[in-house]
Amino acid sequence: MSGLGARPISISRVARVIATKDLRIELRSRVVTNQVFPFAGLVMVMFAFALDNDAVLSRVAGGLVWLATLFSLIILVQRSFAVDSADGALEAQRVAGLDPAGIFIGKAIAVMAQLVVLEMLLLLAAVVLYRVELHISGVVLLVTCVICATAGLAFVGTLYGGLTAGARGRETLLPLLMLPVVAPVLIGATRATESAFTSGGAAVSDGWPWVGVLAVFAVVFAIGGILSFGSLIEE
Amino acid sequence: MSGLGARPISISRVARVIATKDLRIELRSRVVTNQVFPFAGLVMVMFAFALDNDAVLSRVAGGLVWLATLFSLIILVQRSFAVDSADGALEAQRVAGLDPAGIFIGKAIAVMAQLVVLEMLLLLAAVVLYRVELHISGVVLLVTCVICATAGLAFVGTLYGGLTAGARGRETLLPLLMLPVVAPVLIGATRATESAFTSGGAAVSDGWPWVGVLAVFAVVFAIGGILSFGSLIEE
Amino acid sequence: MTSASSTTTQTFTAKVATPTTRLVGAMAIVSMAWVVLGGLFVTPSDVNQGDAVRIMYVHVPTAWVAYLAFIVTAIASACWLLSRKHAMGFDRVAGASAEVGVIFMAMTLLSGGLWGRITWGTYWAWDPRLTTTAFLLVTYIGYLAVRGLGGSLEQRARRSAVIALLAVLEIPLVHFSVLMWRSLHQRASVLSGDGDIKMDGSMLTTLLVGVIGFTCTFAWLVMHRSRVLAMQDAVQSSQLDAALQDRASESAGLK
Amino acid sequence: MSLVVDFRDAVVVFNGFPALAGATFQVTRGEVVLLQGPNGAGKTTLLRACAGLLPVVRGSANVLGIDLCVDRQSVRARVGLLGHANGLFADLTIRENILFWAQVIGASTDEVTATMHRMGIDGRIADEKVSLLSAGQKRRCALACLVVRRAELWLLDEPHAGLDAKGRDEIDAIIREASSFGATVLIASHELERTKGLATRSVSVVAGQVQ
Amino acid sequence: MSLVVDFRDAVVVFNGFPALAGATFQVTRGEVVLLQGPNGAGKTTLLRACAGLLPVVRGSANVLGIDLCVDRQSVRARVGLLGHANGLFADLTIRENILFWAQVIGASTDEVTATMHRMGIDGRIADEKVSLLSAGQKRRCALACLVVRRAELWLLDEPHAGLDAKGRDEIDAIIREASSFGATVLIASHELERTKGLATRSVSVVAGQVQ
Ligand code: HEM
Ligand SMILES: Nc1ncnc2c1ncn2[C@@H]1O[C@H](COP(=O)(O)OP(=O)(O)OP(=O)(O)O)[C@@H](O)[C@H]1O
Ligand SMILES: Nc1ncnc2c1ncn2[C@@H]1O[C@H](COP(=O)(O)OP(=O)(O)OP(=O)(O)O)[C@@H](O)[C@H]1O
Ligand SMILES: [Mg+2]
Ligand SMILES: [Mg+2]
Repeated sequence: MSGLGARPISISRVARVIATKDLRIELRSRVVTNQVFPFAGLVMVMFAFALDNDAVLSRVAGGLVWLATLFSLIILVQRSFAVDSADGALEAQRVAGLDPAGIFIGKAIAVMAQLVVLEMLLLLAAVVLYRVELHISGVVLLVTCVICATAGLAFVGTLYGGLTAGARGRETLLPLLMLPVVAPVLIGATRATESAFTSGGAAVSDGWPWVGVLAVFAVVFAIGGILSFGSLIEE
Repeated sequence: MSGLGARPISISRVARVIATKDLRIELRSRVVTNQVFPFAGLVMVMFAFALDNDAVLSRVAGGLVWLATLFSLIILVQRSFAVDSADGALEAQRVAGLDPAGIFIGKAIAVMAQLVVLEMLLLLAAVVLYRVELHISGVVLLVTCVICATAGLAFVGTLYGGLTAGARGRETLLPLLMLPVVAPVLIGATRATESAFTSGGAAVSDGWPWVGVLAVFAVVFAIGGILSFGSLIEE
Repeated sequence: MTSASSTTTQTFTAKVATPTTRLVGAMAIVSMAWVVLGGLFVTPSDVNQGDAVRIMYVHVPTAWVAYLAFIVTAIASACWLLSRKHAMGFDRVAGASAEVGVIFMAMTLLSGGLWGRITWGTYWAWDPRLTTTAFLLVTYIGYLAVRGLGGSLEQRARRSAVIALLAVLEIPLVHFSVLMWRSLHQRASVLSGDGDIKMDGSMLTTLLVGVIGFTCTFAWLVMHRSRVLAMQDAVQSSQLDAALQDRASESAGLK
Repeated sequence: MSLVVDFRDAVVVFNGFPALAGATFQVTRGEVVLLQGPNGAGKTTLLRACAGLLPVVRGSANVLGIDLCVDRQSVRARVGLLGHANGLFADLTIRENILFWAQVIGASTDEVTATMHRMGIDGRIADEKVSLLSAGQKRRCALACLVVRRAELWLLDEPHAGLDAKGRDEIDAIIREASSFGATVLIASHELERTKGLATRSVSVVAGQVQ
Repeated sequence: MSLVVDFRDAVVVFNGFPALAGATFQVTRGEVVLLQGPNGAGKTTLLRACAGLLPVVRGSANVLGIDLCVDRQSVRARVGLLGHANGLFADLTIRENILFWAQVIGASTDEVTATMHRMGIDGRIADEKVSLLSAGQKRRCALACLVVRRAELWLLDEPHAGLDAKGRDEIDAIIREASSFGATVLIASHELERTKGLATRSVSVVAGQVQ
């Protein structure tokens, strides 16, 4: 030991270390690849099964992709915080004085990385399973939409995940709190995706305003999270 | 202390004590009433959003009710076992030599009780939100269907919940294992409910064979669980 | 330690190929060759489907052999549970058979998808047969995941045996799904139960040879795979010997 | 002299690591045996194996006359294990937790009340949710759950951890009493000064072997 | 003489129950103070309040010159808390856990290696997932995470629990060393014999008050 005292810790360093840690835990446990991905796939199949109507299906393919993403988001976020709060590690992070904004960004980045992979697979599944067609201008729209929507979802998820983490029995509060808030993302992303898929006669250009909404949403919750995450994870 | 040794413990006593304990924990924590119920409601609303079409909605109302039930079942079961395995209490039950069949029945009864309440609310919501019509012969069918389906779901959920409880990272295996297995329930209950709702021109009498399928399913998994639960919850 | 492990290796290299596996392998090769020739050149093309019908010679046998594989898994699991000594051989056969079954079921889906693209104009439809087939596949992927959960060999065997016995109940669901719902998919035309087969003679022969060929392939794969699994278990046990010695020397060092 | 625990070259493996590496270990009825040894030596593993929770893959293991290699179930109703974890239902109160075990076992409510008084967890905290208690209070509750079970073989993993001076005295008294009623007690502990006086015999566990 | 901890009539409430009921308590720089007292007295609550984790609703509380009634954040980077829970990531290895804290703080990899060696958690278990370790090994890992943080105020809640004889000696050495470097140490413990020699002073916590 050579002297005492805290060295200054930058937000970006905290974010990087936290994101690395979360992603490493996921890679180690393979929960997402082995279990959440198949779950999302199953959700898609279940919908199709329950709805049981081809014409309806291809019209709502976009909506189903994002609905499945949403359910998976809940699991992803719960897992992201369960990993921390299991043995008091979230508390350890708080007491270590890590900048909450850094924790927020780090965890959101980790969630985002996992979500993007998931969405890619789901969209692929939709194209194959629900028979949608995709043109090059649609792909550009789709990619932008996925990026904005994912960022928004990850920020909202991390924000509410932090709020509901830690205390017993709060986990199930997460969907209740989160689902209404992400409703705009669901709608926006669905409409944008439908435009990209040109389902129901929508034009690709119709999708861009929705992407704008998604971007605004993501920015709002990024800022909100950075400012308020500290107070949310306090007891 | 007056003498040592185990007194004989009957299965029904174990089942009763376990069911009481689980229901008491639920009543205490109010997780189900406050959070799973609204969640299920939200799922219904979300569907309406994603589908966005009145005619389609009332036709698929039955499917949506059971889909929402299914997702809630996953949460219910996860919670039912999380409560036990948090501090090694499931292990304590194993080491105390409680009859696994008793544990299985007890936990399944507790899940059943919660599910029935949930389904009543969802069906009510469907009647109100999706504007379906219901006649007296339909009500009889519906009640029988709910009872059989609920028993089947609770048994399957408890069976696979026990398998995936305890070890870290296994929780997310639950949906993967359970959803394909409960697919017949989803189909059967959906068809029976649609007959009860007489949606898409179905006759009420068409529903009864499906109820038979549901009953067989419940019996199979009740027996399977009673025989095998002990080996499933072993490490 | 090294001498012990080298002897185990020898014992197992000697066991890798036996006359039985060689025979089954040869039968598989011959009958598969017959199917390729018969399927591509001998049999006529269909009135409605044209040459697409040739996919059948892969599609139908893989589906039936996948069923067979899952049934074998269930039987082996039951044998494990019932056998007094809990012989691990049963468990290994169950595992190997499920692995091969999953591969075959995936081939059914794949070939069905391609066939559907040609005849129905789509890779996939929400048809009961197709959906239940997908569920069956997922169920057995779950079964394999359960096998991978860890724990002792005995625990692995016990847990997966229960799952296998429950999972096999889905097969009738897949088989009868075409009768239970309105369906795009072909109704049972060979295994229809009324004994009335509506198919050209050479087509039927080729199909049956296909079934034999895929069955032999299945048997060959399962035999080898369960031997590999046995070797894995043996390696594990010899690794345990080494680990035990390590710990013993650790304890001697601390004494 | 009847052997309650009889392990011979018993091996317990976790993912290929032999946490118990050929342990040979006998305990006769009524003994109070202290297991000592460094961290990671295998004390907890030994206790859990005795409770039938872990498969013994080599060697032989007999507990209360039952061969654990054949049947790990039937021994369980006769042993009581206090592990590192308390095994309590966090959402139930102290009273409800103890009553749960009492009901399962068929013990009377009086017995529950008496045990709670004895462990000093009556009064205000008796009806407090366990998740809200202090570490020592939780440990006391876990002990009370064990006491009402009246096992023949007690397996205590660091029973003193977290308890205050009075609690420590109480647990010593409980162990003495159990042993005087004919129960056998195994204690894994690092607090040798305290446990030495209590135990009739002490063995050390080192690197998965009992010496 | 600078006061590191200065509580005056501090009250901490959980759901209406005053776990700290007007505690008055001062500690000067470099002291090693032992907190003793019965279960549920409020020792853990006091330590957690010092770490800025709990709101002090009445009285005044100053730690390292910062008024906790005003700002509970900025004190945290300067204190290190070892609670009843270990605060480890169960899916990461020992090495990764310690590296996490080292990276966050900017400590070097050498320091991590040295600390791991010192705590006896190098070798085989260094790259083992924490969830697979024994209770004492986990505790050692938690201590190592604390050591690399080099806090000014150390708050140790039953640090000896679960550690074997060698581990106990090591932790005593660590505490002495920390104090010799100018750190202040508060230890809550029930193992009075062991801690008495270590502490410069001992106070008792009873029913939420410090005596
Ligand atoms: C992804 C799509 C498909 C899947 C998953 C699928 C699945 C299956 C399965 C599981 C069986 C075995 C049924 C049993 O005997 O129980 C089967 C049989 C069969 N399939 Fe498909 N199938 C697909 C597409 C198709 C298509 C497009 C056709 C032809 C137009 C077709 C024609 C047949 C025929 C003729 C049989 C034999 C039925 C009998 O004789 O019993 N399948 N399929
Ligand atoms: N589930 C597991 N998977 C892999 N290794 C394990 C598992 N459980 C225990 N071990 C290993 O087995 C060894 C013995 O563990 P055990 O918990 O029995 O030690 P212990 O003597 O109780 O130690 P302590 O005094 O620290 O409690 C340890 O090295 C530990 O890492
Ligand atoms: N979250 C909480 N909600 C309600 N009461 C609490 C909470 N946390 C602690 N208490 C109560 O506050 C009191 C003091 O608890 P604390 O954990 O500080 O005790 P302690 O001195 O550390 O005891 P131990 O020696 O058992 O660890 C206890 O009576 C406990 O029941
Ligand atoms: Mg231990
Ligand atoms: Mg405490």
